[in-house]
Formats: sequence, structure tokens, C-alpha cells
Amino acid sequence: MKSIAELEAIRKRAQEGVKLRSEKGGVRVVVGMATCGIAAGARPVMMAFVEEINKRELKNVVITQTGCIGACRLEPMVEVYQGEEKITYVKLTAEDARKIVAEHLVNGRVVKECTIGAYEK
Amino acid sequence: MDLYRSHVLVCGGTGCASSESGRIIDNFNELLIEHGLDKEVKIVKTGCFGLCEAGPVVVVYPEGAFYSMIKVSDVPTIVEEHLLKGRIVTDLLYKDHTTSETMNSIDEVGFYKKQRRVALRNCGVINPESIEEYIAFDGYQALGNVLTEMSPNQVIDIVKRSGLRGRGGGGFPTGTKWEFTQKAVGDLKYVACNADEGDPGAFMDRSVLEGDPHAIVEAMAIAGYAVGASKGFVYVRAEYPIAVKRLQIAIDQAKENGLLGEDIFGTGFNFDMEIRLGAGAFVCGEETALIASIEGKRGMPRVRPPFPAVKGIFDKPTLLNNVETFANIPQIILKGAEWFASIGTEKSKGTKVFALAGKINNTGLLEIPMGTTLREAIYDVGGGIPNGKAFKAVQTGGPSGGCIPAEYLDTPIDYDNLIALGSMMGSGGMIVLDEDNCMVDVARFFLDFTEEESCGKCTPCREGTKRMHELLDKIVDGKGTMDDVAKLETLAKTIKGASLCGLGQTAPNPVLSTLKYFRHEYEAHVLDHKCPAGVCSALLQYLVVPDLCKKCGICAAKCPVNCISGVKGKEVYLIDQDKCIKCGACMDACPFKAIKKG
Amino acid sequence: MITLNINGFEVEIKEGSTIYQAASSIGVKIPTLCHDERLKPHGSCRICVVEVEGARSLVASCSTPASNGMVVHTESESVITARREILDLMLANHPLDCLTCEKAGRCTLQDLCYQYDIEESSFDGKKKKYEKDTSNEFYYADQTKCILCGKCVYVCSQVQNTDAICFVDRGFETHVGTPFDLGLAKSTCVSCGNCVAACPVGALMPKRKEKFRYWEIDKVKTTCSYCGVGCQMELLVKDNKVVEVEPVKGHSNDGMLCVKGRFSYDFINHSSRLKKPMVRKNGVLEEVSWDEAYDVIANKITEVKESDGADAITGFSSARALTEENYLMTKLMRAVIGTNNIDHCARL
Amino acid sequence: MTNGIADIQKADALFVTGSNTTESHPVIGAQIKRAARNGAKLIVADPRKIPLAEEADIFLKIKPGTSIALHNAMMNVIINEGLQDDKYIRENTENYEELVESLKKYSLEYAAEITGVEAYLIREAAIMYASAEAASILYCMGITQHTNGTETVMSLSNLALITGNIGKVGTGVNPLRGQNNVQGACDMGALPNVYTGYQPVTNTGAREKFEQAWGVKLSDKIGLTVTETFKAIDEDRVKMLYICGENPMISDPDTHHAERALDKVFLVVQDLFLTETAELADVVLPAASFAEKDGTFVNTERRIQRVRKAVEAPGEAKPDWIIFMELMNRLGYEEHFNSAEEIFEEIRQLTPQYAGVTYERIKNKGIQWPCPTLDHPGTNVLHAGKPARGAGFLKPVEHLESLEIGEDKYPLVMTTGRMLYQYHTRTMTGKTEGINLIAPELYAEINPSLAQEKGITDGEVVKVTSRRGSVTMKAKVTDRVNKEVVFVPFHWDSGANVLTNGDELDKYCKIPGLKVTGVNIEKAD
Repeated sequence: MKSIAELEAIRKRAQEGVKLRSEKGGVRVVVGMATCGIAAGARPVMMAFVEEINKRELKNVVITQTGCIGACRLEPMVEVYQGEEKITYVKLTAEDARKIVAEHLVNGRVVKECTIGAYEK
Repeated sequence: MDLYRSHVLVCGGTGCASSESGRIIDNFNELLIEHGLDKEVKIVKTGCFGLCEAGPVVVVYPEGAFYSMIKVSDVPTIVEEHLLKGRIVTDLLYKDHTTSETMNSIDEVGFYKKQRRVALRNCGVINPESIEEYIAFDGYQALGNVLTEMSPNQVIDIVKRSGLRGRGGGGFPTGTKWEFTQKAVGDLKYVACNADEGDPGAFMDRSVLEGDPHAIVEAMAIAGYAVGASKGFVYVRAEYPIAVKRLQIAIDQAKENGLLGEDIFGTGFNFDMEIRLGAGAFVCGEETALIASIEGKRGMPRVRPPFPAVKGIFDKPTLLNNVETFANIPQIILKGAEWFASIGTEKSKGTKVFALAGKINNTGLLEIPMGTTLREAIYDVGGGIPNGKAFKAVQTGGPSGGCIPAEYLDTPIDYDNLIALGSMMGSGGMIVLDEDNCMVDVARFFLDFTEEESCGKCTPCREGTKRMHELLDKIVDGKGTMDDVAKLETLAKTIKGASLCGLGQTAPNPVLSTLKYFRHEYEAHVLDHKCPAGVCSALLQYLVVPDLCKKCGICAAKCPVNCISGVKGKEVYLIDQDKCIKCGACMDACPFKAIKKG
Repeated sequence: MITLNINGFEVEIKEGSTIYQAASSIGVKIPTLCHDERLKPHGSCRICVVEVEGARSLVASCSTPASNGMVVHTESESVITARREILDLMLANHPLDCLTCEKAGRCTLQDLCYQYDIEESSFDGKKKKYEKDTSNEFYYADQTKCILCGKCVYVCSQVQNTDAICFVDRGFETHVGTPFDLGLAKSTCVSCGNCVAACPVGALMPKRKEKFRYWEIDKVKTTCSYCGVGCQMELLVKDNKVVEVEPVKGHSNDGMLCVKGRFSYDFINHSSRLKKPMVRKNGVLEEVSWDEAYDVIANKITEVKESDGADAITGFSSARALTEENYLMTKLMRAVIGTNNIDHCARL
Repeated sequence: MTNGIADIQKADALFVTGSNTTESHPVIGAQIKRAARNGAKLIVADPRKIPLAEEADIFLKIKPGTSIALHNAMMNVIINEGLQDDKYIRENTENYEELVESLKKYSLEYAAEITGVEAYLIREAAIMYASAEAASILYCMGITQHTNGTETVMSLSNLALITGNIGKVGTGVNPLRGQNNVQGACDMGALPNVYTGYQPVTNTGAREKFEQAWGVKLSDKIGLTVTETFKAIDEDRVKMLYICGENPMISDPDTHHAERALDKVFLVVQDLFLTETAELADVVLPAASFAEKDGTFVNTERRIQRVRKAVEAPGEAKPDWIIFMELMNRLGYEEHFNSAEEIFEEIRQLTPQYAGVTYERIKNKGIQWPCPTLDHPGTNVLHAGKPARGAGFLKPVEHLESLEIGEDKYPLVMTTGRMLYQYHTRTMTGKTEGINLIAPELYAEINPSLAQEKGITDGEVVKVTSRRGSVTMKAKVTDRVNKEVVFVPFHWDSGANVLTNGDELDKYCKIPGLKVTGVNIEKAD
């Protein structure tokens, strides 16, 4: 290694890989992955989230899973936590997931059409 | 590095590895593939988490779920429930001994609450075989800062001001040692790391090497820069295969990344290191013996001066620190001398890792700030004594440490307090003894070790430990006299005063400290022919309590040496003490609890 | 130069000297079993411990540097207690066979036990027992008697530099042996006997051809008659017979000898030594008187000189003989016979 | 030796050549090892992988008889690398330019070809020797026992001179002398050309001084050397030979020739034992051993040390000096010494180097000559400041192949030497049982590949043949020697010296070329 900058570059890259173990703040994407969710197609949704976040090298984003939220009919459901705010998306497809990453996570614009509010209307 | 949604950290320390953590990892990998989770869940083999009592340990992030005592058969449950469905498997979570509460997250576990992890900070957190993970947790940044921004003198100044003292036992101020080595004249200098952890039961050095080997590589390079050395040796005992393997991987990775070798960070500084394997002699932890062993000679201490800082490996100035000492260095550089000095007591700064064992609930490795009291360590972190037994003493400092009785439990732990109590810090062994331990037997146990491990060079240690051991044997066998006790004490003092190296000078500590605090137990053995704790078999008697005896004769039937006589249904049974071999079969057999040990 | 105080006396000595050296310089004798000026201080026996005011514990005088202002007591009560205790420990693991031990009379352990009134050991535990290694032709090793002062090992590795012997095993089982305990004959030992000379007890002893006690012998210091190194040695003489040879510290040998000087002295008293002059008569050498022998030689010299001149007589002097004898032979040849035909085997 | 033995510990580099020191001078060998272990660099040159080679930083396994080429190439490297000591050369030597010129042809490749040593090793050895602060050369018969032995020594002294490694502590050109008092014998003029203290018999002043002291007229004709004597006997020029304490039947080259000569001459032998030589004598005189007399020996570092009487001589045996004195009296020359000390007093009157030495002064420790006055402490380093002759003459010397080499019938080179346990002709060591058990018999060291070629296995009896004869001995198969070299210790009778050449002598000092003998080796029938 010939410079500090090189080390810094490695560090930045590497931190992404381990932030799960240290991150307390940031964005949490919680995918409902109980039997109901999986049956409704939660797996490809989650994979889409993982791939997209990876591709965009987003920092401070944690993807996690959870059990049954209780509204099985709305699965696949995903909750995005950011600070105090919680947005619940429902009936997602992989396509939606990529959109949520692009709009919500990157640009801070909630993908209104996928939220539980929009669906319930 | 790919992004995963979940990390499963499995302890790959020696303790957990011996309880099949390797197979657990394999099983996880198989099941992840089976369930198609291998792209989203990552299995990480880490170093020791410290709470070995609870091993094998598995922690699942991002939740931090702390699973303990995991068996291979538990793996499918964790995969199917937690990883697939997001349901934490409560049954497998660690339960606190004191509260019996189930702990969801590792952060909530009482064992960790009072700890402050500096030396062990990455153990159980990173994959020790990945330099990227180490770098992610600020690895090699200290080395970078040192090489690009600091002069060797500034580095030494920081280490001095931090107040760090040698963690191998001596407690010599580390910065001063660095300064001596820097000032010593020599065409070549060496940095050496003492990883010859010889105290039975102590494994903090092993844990660091297994869990965070890059920290040692980084620290040694920093030390090399500070003292003017370009070559480092790590002396590891061959009994630590995992540590050796991971350290070698770390060295290789550091070389590949240009963090060892020539012109590091483009600064012109060169540093290389290699591992030297030791054969596991206790005495090789003594610095001059260790140096002799690195040189390929018999591991035997030599007289000092000259100190290694002046004449060390191959007669060249050598800086020798132990693993835990080095593990603190990168943190001190990154966070500053003041930060480190703010932890601990006036004369003992920072944290210290202890290997807690014996009659204690949370057997394992703990890192606590200096100045934590013995009581806090034993009760708050260690979870207290199991089975409601009474605390008797804590033995610190390894086999040549001393036993500290209950009245000193509130002593803050630091180098000087422990010495004042007739014990020592040593490398951080901490063995808790309860009412069932006989202190004479404990002293004999440690003498058994030091006698065997004496290098044989100087008379007091070689001959004296043998005779102390023999005198203790005599006392334990009920054949001792008060003359023997007196002789034992004089002999112990001679050995302490006249031996060549630290091993001999401290070998009598178990005897001297037990004589100081538990003399009544010696007297009981000699004068009353009794072992108060009921440990010393020669002094035990099995007696039939006549009032309770139902004259059934079962005891006589069970006795393997036919030393119980009586007439079934008519006469109370009687044990012939001369013939009795104290096997206890009669007591176990008696349905009426009419046989007592005393 | 530094100044220290030993037993109430001021001592000035070169910096870097040990307490032991400082004491020796004013004639204060500190007992030791393992010290040898030729060796790096190793501080094994601990008999030389002394009290230094202000020090945490007793220090080994052989390996502790003297420092300015140091106040040392070499025979204080605590020192004597420690020495007695150490001797007690040594004796506990040493056979009490002084009556028949060949080292008796020159055994440092014996002398020190006498000096410090140790009649017998107060410990009655295990004693070591080893087979004697008699495989070397010239000396034997009896580890049962060894007190592990280490001098033999260090003399072999630092003075003789042969590394034939080493410490084997640990703790109470420690003993001096050869690699893998194969015995001296199979080691790299060159039979110099320099370890034997260093042994303070009877653990390493020359194999004796006849019995003697050290108090029966006379010692004569001389120069070795083998190669040109000029090693200094002492001939041990009993009843007009050389019974042993020991090295002495000299300029060229630093207290060493080799196998020849040390052990090959049998020729001195060998039965085949010439005892009378002989003259060849009728083709056979017959013993004659000195007078007759001189006559034969003198007559021959006169005869040859008359017939062929002095240069027909040649003398070979000897690189083995005394300087004085070489001189006299050249004088015989040059002044008396009258020729420069004198040479010796310098070239061979 | 130009420098004392203790100087070995003060050298930064040691160049040991032609000396199997640990076996021939074991106590010096130990001290060389000690110096090496304490950090001195050690260069060893020898045809055999002697024990010292194991300790060496650089070992040059040189073909026998090629030392001059090695030394010249080393000097050439030193000069090319600019490592010579110009100041010393300027102030203390002569003939430097001629030397430099003569060295030019000794390129590393050329020297490697002659010596069989790889070029880079020669270069490293040269640099190691020349870069040391103080470098000492120690040599022995491996350098001198050649028909060009004197020139080989000159090349060594050239090496020392151009690097200024002379006259200082820890340096020097140091011959290790093989016998206890070979130095004393030389000092006393037991040589055909000089009186005591190397005063030439051809020098009128010296001769007159001795004539006056001894009260007789003295011959100015240089006498015969040992090797010349045998030839002279052959030619009837010598009729009587008086041998004191020597055993030429074993130690001298070409035993068969020596035997014929000794048989022919009227022989007087004075010795401790009936040696192989004494058996041929007409008169045998029993002498006292060193343990039976008082006197002095002078060791290899010129130290005059005391010998003391410990026991009485057996039977009628007498110290040699008493025998000489009585014989002198018998011949009509009055000589009455009561002790060796009285003789020594006469010696020091006649010998400037000894003038300051008395028995009283050497009571406890010996003194190194030159010691000209009673208050002189003796001299540890010769040529201090300046070489004794004013300026060291750098005589160019050339490598010359021995005449023994190069004949197809005798394709191998036999080199002789000593072993640790035996001494010289075994008259003394051969009397010790233990010694004979360890070193019982003659043997020849031969290389494994040579052994294989000849179908010889270890321990088998082989016949070694030279132009002078054949000897059978046991084969010791070892890679200590290279394939073209055979080593035979010379201690045994009817042994190595049956094969060696006694005719070709060094032109300066008449030393025979014992280290190079052309031989062939075959399995014995």
C-alpha cells in the first residue's frame, strides 16, 4: 500500500460489508418474510432490494426481515424506517422494490402508489 | 464486498471450535444454499466472543440475536425460523445466570455490560481472516497515521502518556520500554511479540490472535517504526494452531496489501515479520528464555542486565511486548493517549482482559477497566458462584499468583493492589474458589505445575519447588508437622528471594498467600488431621452415624475392600478406617444417609 | 570508575564490573559453584547471593553489575540463611558418599557445607538417580552427583565451543546429557576434558588408572609437551608418578587443554621407556653403561672427523626438547664437533 | 606468530588457511570458534571440509597446492574494489606496482579454474577479509608443506600488507607451530644457517661473537637440512648422524629412502622410546621426558614458558642437556652447567631477543620475545608501526603446479595431515589405550563418488600407490574430501610418508611438498 488514500478507499468499500454489525441509525428496510409473505412472493422482492442497494452502493441502509405483520392479504409487505418515520409498502413486486430504492431511498421521495395508504384507498 | 442483509457470526475461537463450531458453520452454509439464502445471508467465522461458558456462540445481525450453546442440530431451526422467516428463536437465546432472563441482543447480556472492550474490540465482531473487515473497523489507520504524520519520538510519547503497562505480567511501562529500545545502539533491531501464553486457563492472547490478528501485525509495525526495527517475530506456542494459522493469513494479507514489506505507505519504512513456534514450555514466556528459544536455543532464562532492549534476539536490541499489550496500541494511536489514560486507575491505565474460571457462572474472557473491583468482576460480570456456594478466594496471576480472600473483594484491580495482596496481575488468570476448595490442595496444585515447568537452571527454583511440593504432599496426606509448615514458609521465602527469573521468584506465591490468609487450613491439616473443605482424601473419614443406621448391610455389601463390619439387622455397621480407601461407595449406597464424610 | 561499599570497605572498580568482581578485587571471597570468568554470567547456583541495601531481594553477585554508591553485605544474616537453604537443597539431592567419592578433598559443595555447617539435608524427599555414563574413554559423567551448576555445559558451548553436552528435560528431572541422551561416546565430544576441569563436584571425573586422594598428591605447574600452543597445565604426582593432568589458566590456553595434553600422559611412566643406553653389538642393540656409550660416540666422532671432516657429521635436534637442550646441541655440533650440520623437524 | 593467541578474540575477521586447527591445535581451534561465535567473520580455506569449516562464514574448498592462485585472486579483487590500505602501502611497503601488475592475470575465473573454488566465493572472501577493521591470517602446514611453500607464505603476507593487517592488535600473519618447542629450537639456532636469535653463521660479526663466547673457531659454511642430509648420506658425504628426539622414519617423506639412509649411516638416537628410527641406531641413549626436567618451551606466539620437573626419570635416563654436556666433556670441551637455568643465562647473553628474560620473570607467566631488557614486558605484536625490515617487500609470486600432478598413472592428489587424537609419530599418544581405541589405525578419506567408481565401500582395505611405493589402509568414505583428493593422516609407521616425495624441496627453506602427492587408489586384493 503506497498511500493513505488507498487505505481509505478499501475502508469505505469494506465498511459497507460490515455495517450490519455496527449501524444503529440510517434506513432500515424490513421485509415481511413469514410463510405468508414468502408465499406471496416476498423472496424476489427482497432479492431486488438487496441487488439494487448493492448496485447503488448505498450507505446506511440495512435490509432486515421480520415475521408476519398480521395483514397477510397485503403481502409482500415492506416497511421502510427512517428516523421516526415509517412508510409501509404493500403488494410489492420486484419492479416496485427497485423503484422504492431509486425514489425513496435515494431521492427521499416516497413511492406513493405502493404505500398501504394508496392501496387501502 | 457484497452486501448481505444478514450476517451470522459464528465463534471460531479454540473453545467453540472444540465444541464443533466448525461443523455448525458447514451446516449453516449447506442449509443456506438449500434455502437459497446464500446470496443474502453471510456466515462469518469470528474470533472468541469471551463468554466461553455459553459456547458455541452464534450471533445474528442486524438484530444482534445472541444464541448460546448451539448444537449442530439447532442450525436448521435458526435458518428456517430466524433467517428465513425473521422469527428469533427464543429458546436458543442466551439466558442470564443471575436473572434467568432471556437476552435478545448481545448488547443486553450482563456479561458484556460492565466490560469495556479495547484489546478485544474486534473479537467476535470481524472475520479474522479478512483484512477488509479489519480495515473496515479502522484497521491499519493507526499505522497510516503514524507513518505519514508522526515521528518515532511522537509515537513513543503517545504510548508513554497513555500510561499503558505490559499486559504479560510484569506491568513495566510500555512507552519506557519502547524508548529504551529506541535509544539502544544496534545495526539491527527487532520487535518481538510474546504469544507464548503459558498460564493454564489464560487464553486472552490466543483470543486476540484468533479474533483480531491484524491488530498485532499493525501494532508491531507501529512499534517497529517507533524503535527503529524492520523485523518482527511473533513467538507463538505450537499448541495454538488456529492462532498460528490466522496470524499467518494476516501476515500474508498484510504483505499482499503492502502493509508489511518495503516502503509501507510510500514512506520508505520497511517492516517484515515472521512467526516462530514454541514448544509450549511455561518458562518460554519469560522474556530472556523466549529470546533464547527464538534463537533456536533451549528456552532458559538468562541474567539481566543486559535487558532485551539492549541485547535481545541475536544480541540485538529487541522490543518485546505481549499480545494484549500490542492489541491496545492501534486504539491508543487512533483515540489518543488521553482517551486511554482516562480509563483505569492512577497507576494502571486502560483495560485488562481476564480469563475467568473456576467456581464461577460465566466462565470466559472479560475485558474490564482497571480499577474495577474484584467483586464487580466476579459477581457482576462473572455472574457469581454457582449452586449458592460461598466464595472463598480468588486466585489471580496464573500458577504463580496468589489467593485473595473474601475480605479484599472490594479491592480495585490494578497491578500494585494485587501485588500488595501477595498476588499479581500476571497475564490475567482469575480462578474463583468456593467453600469446597481446600487451600492447601490449591497451593499444591499450582506447585505441581511450577515444579514441572521450572526450566531447571537455578537451584532454588529447581530443587526448592520440588521440596515445597513434597512438603505440601506431606501436609495434604496428614503426615505434616508444624515444623514442616515452618520449613515450607522459610523455603518459600528463599525461593522468592534467591531465584534467577520471574518464574522462580513468583512460584512460591500460592504457598505464601495461602499461608498468609488461610493458615488455619494448614493448621487443621497438621494439628487436627482434618481437611476443612473435605478435599484431601487422606484426611477424610467415612463414618456410620449410629442413630441413623438401619443395620441393613447394604454399605458392607458395596464396600470394595470389605472394611465395613456389622451384623445385619442386629448391629450398627462400623468402618475400619485403616482399611478404608475412601472411595465413598458406602455413602452413595446407603439409603438412609447414615454415612457421613468428615 | 565507580565506588561502592562492600562489608564496610570502600571499593573502586571499573564500571561494568559485577559485585563479585568488586569483592574479589579487595579480597572478599564470595562462595560460588557456577562462576567462571570465561563464561557469560549465568547465575545458576545462587550461592553467591549477597544483600544490597535497598534492593527488593538478595542478588546474585556474579551477575549483578556493581553500581555507584551501592552498599553490599556479603555475609549478612539473610545472606547466610539463603546460602544455607540453597546448600540444604543441593544436599537434599546429592549422595552423601564423600567417604568414597573421588572428588573428596576438592569438592566445592563439600567445602561450602563445611563452611556453612550443613551436616545433612533437612529435606528427605526424592533424590535423583542416573546411570553413570562411562562411554567416554577418558572421563565419566555421574549425573547423580551433578548439582546442575551448568559450568560444563557453558564451558563446552562458550569456551571449547563444541556443544557436545546440553541440559535435558525440565524441572527436577533436568540433567546434563547429550542430544537424545545417546551418551558421550556418540556425541560430538572431543574429550578435551575442559568440562571435567570446570565441574565443582564429582559429577565429571577423569577415569583414573590408579586410586589416589587429592590430599595425597603434589601438583607441578608446567607447559604441555604436545603441540605449539603452549598450554599451561599441572601434573598431579603421587609416588613419583604422574596420575592426572589438569589445565591451568595460561595466556595461550585460557584454562583449556585438549585430549592429548589432558589425558595422554601414560607415556611418561610407560614400561617401554628406555632406561639404559644401548650399543649395537653384532647387529643387536645391547644395554651398556653410559661410559661405554659415550666412548663409542666420542670415538666415532673423532674417527669421522679425522677421515671425512666435521661436515660428515650431522645432528638433528628436537622441537620436542627444551630450549636449553636445543641450544646445547647446537653448541655441541658447532663448537665441539665443528659443523653447522644441525637441523630439526621444523618443517614436518 | 606475529600476534599473540589472545589476539584472535580481537580480530574482526579471521582467515584460517591450511590449518585443521581444531584437530592440530585444538585449544587455538576452540578460540577461533569462540571468536566466530562472538561475531568475528571466519573464512576457512582447506582441501577438506574440516570441522572449522562448519563454523565458517565462507568456506573455500580449495584444491591442494593452489593457495597462491587463491591469494593472488583475492588481492586482485581487493585492489579492483579499492579496499587496499593505501596509506599503509605508501608508508610501509615496497614494490606495490610490480605486485599489482603481477596480480592482473589472476581474475576470479582464472583462480576459480585453478583452485576449484567458485568465483563468487573467492570474491566474497576477499571483500570480507579486506573490509574488516582488523583481520588476522592463521595458517599452518597446509600452506608451507609445498615445494613452493615459502612463496605461498609470501603471498599471504602480501595479502596482509596491502590491507594493512599487520602490526596491529587482532591482525597478523600467524603460523601455528606444530610442536611444543619448534619455536624454541629455531630460536636456538637448531638450523643449519643461523645461531641463536637468527644470527647468520655467514655473518662475520655474529660468528666472532659466538667464537668468543664459546672459545673456539666456528665454521662459516651453512650446514645440511634434514632432507638434504638423507641425500648426503646416499652420496657418502655424511657418515654419522646424531638424532635427538626425532622420528624421521615416520615423519619424513619417502620412508623407504629414509630407511636406506639411516641403515647406512652411523646413527645415534636419543629418545624416550625405542622408536622406529632408534631401532636402526648404532647407539641409543635414554632421555628424560618433559615431566622429568626443568627448563623452558617457547610456544607458537613466541612465549617463553617454564617446564618443571614433576617426577624422576626412569632407570638411567637423563635430560638431553646433561647427555650433551657429558658428551661435550668427553670430547674434551669443558662444560659445567648445574641446571637448565644456567644454560638459559648463557643463552640470553648471546640472544638479543631473550636478553630480558629470566627464570624469575617467567615464574608465573611466560614472556613473549623480543624482550631485550629486564624491564621490557615482552612483545605481543611484531612489526608494530612498521615491518621489522623497515618496509614490507611485496614480492610477486606465481602459481606453479606441483610436479606430482598431471600424470595419468597417479591422477589423484594425496594430502596428509593430523588428526585430533594422535600426535605426530605416535611415540607419546600411542602409549594411551583410550587414544588407540578411538584412533586405532591408518585410513584414507575418499569421496563417495570416487569410492563408487572404484567399487570401494566404507571400511574396506585399499591400496594407495605413488611413485615411491604403495601402502594398504582402510577406506573412510566421506564427502569431507572432493573426488580428486585423498587424505591420509601421517601418524602411523609404513604409512603416508612411504608415498610422499622427499626429493623435490622448496628452493628457499627446503621444505618437502608433503601436502601434494600424486597417487592412485585401488581396492586391495
